[in-house]
Amino acid sequence: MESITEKMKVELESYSWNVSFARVIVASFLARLDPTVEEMEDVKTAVSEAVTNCVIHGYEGKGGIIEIRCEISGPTIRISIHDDGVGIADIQKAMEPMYTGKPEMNRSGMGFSFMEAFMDEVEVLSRVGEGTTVILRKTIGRTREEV
Amino acid sequence: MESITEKMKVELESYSWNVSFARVIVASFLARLDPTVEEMEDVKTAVSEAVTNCVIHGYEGKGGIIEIRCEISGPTIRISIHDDGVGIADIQKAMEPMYTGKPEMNRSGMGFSFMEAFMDEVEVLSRVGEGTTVILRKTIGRTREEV
Amino acid sequence: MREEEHRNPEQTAHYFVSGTTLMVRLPGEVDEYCCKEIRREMTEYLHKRTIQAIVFDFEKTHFMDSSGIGLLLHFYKKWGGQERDIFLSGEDARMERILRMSGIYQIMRHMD
Amino acid sequence: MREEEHRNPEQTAHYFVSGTTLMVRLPGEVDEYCCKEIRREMTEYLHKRTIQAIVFDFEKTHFMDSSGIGLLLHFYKKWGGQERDIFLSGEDARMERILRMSGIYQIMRHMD
Ligand SMILES: Nc1ncnc2c1ncn2[C@@H]1O[C@H](COP(=O)(O)OP(=O)(O)O)[C@@H](O)[C@H]1O
Ligand SMILES: Nc1ncnc2c1ncn2[C@@H]1O[C@H](COP(=O)(O)OP(=O)(O)O)[C@@H](O)[C@H]1O
Repeated sequence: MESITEKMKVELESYSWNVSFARVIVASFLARLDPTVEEMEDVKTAVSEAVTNCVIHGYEGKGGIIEIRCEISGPTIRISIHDDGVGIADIQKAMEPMYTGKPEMNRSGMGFSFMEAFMDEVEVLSRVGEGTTVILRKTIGRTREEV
Repeated sequence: MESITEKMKVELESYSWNVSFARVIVASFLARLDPTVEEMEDVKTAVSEAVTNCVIHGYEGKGGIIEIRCEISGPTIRISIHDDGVGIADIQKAMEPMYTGKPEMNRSGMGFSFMEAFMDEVEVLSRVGEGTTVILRKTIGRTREEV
Repeated sequence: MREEEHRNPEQTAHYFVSGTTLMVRLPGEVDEYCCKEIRREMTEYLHKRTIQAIVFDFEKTHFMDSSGIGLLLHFYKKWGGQERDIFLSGEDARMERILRMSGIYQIMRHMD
Repeated sequence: MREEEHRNPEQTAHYFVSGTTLMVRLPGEVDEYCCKEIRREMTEYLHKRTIQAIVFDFEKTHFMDSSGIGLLLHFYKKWGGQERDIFLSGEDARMERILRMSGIYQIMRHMD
């Protein structure tokens, strides 16, 4: 099988109304892998979580640029979502189900749990004061072959 | 009236199947100005022309990165579409209706005419061997007020 | 840019009051952007009217991320209990999966 | 990536041969990507079958850029003339505007 790689990058401003825009862009890029409706929704949900986190936690509503990179290699999409915001001090704790650093913002603390439920892999790189990168991976077409 | 500015940037690979992807992205960004269906189609057509030109003429089918920047200021969208391709020696001639540098590719030579017909302003910056930038501008809502 | 300018039919909720029940028809896509708005609008209704039950209606909803869960939990904590009920209705398979994953059915009931 | 892998229903044409007429139902979105494909497929039909008329049908088409004009001109130049006719059908207002702007109606007729 030939190894296929395609990529794209987009930079958005950190506004909460750009989260739906980010979903549209990634979904429209992913379409070339011909995902099922469920796979498409899974990816959209995970992207929504990660981009919302950049807006709310990374930039704390103050504005900044969110960079989204997508790469398709064979049947796998890799999406990295990056902010130059405040960063995460304790990544392990941040990823615990129900943990939120912003209860006053009505956050459920389930963002990372959703990303992990809907993607095959979630990787978080962060440094306090420098920003955060979330890397999401999912192989498309698996459910059709394996189930 | 308060002056509103929003922007975004996207980098795509120079494949002809990314032209429809570029249309989706710009259309989805433009949606926030609440354009009419016709205004939306006008912008999509112009973007399609400029991005296709990067693929066919700028990179001559050889691959490269196409950069699309969009900026909304008040009711006006400014879209710049850039390639680092071969460039244009004679911009005035290139913009003449029916002129094409690639008749063997079945090009109609109407790309720039379409951009000019559908946008308020078309600006072309280019240098041979360095690449081309096309800047498109359109004010949304004009037809509703003026006609 | 003022947020109102972006109001998108896919992200706008609708409210129906019948007796002491507030029905909230959630939008097509529920995310942080519209949850902020819905929180504000619902709080207004709950202040102005005597409401004993809230129904979150998912009839139109095909997308929701964890911000929607945050919205439900907010009203459960701030308003629920003391003979006040919160119900869910109209969930499709995807919404059901998300609500189940989040443990929401342990605190709110589905209503036919 | 091989182009075939991207074949999108919005960008795929359909062909119908009836007698000596080839009808090409153009896709929803006509741009350079699908024009390349359509050019190849049509050329095959024109080689294999005895065709005296081509009908480009825009019934399904809601978007077309100047690549579509290039496609029409290509078959007009390479195949048209000598008792061979090319017709257009099913254009909506947008397509009509684009075809008119391009002068296509001076060389091809609309067919009801
Ligand atoms: N991009 C980010 N920048 C800074 N902190 C973040 C970022 N993403 C997540 N976090 C931290 O991780 C916590 C948990 O995130 P998450 O599981 O998505 O829940 P929630 O967003 O509901 O708080 C956040 O509350 C925040 O403290
Ligand atoms: N991005 C570009 N890079 C290099 N040359 C270009 C570019 N865009 C346009 N041109 C030149 O301008 C000519 C006219 O462009 P256009 O009006 O779009 O017609 P067409 O694409 O059908 O040839 C092209 O044939 C090409 O020679």
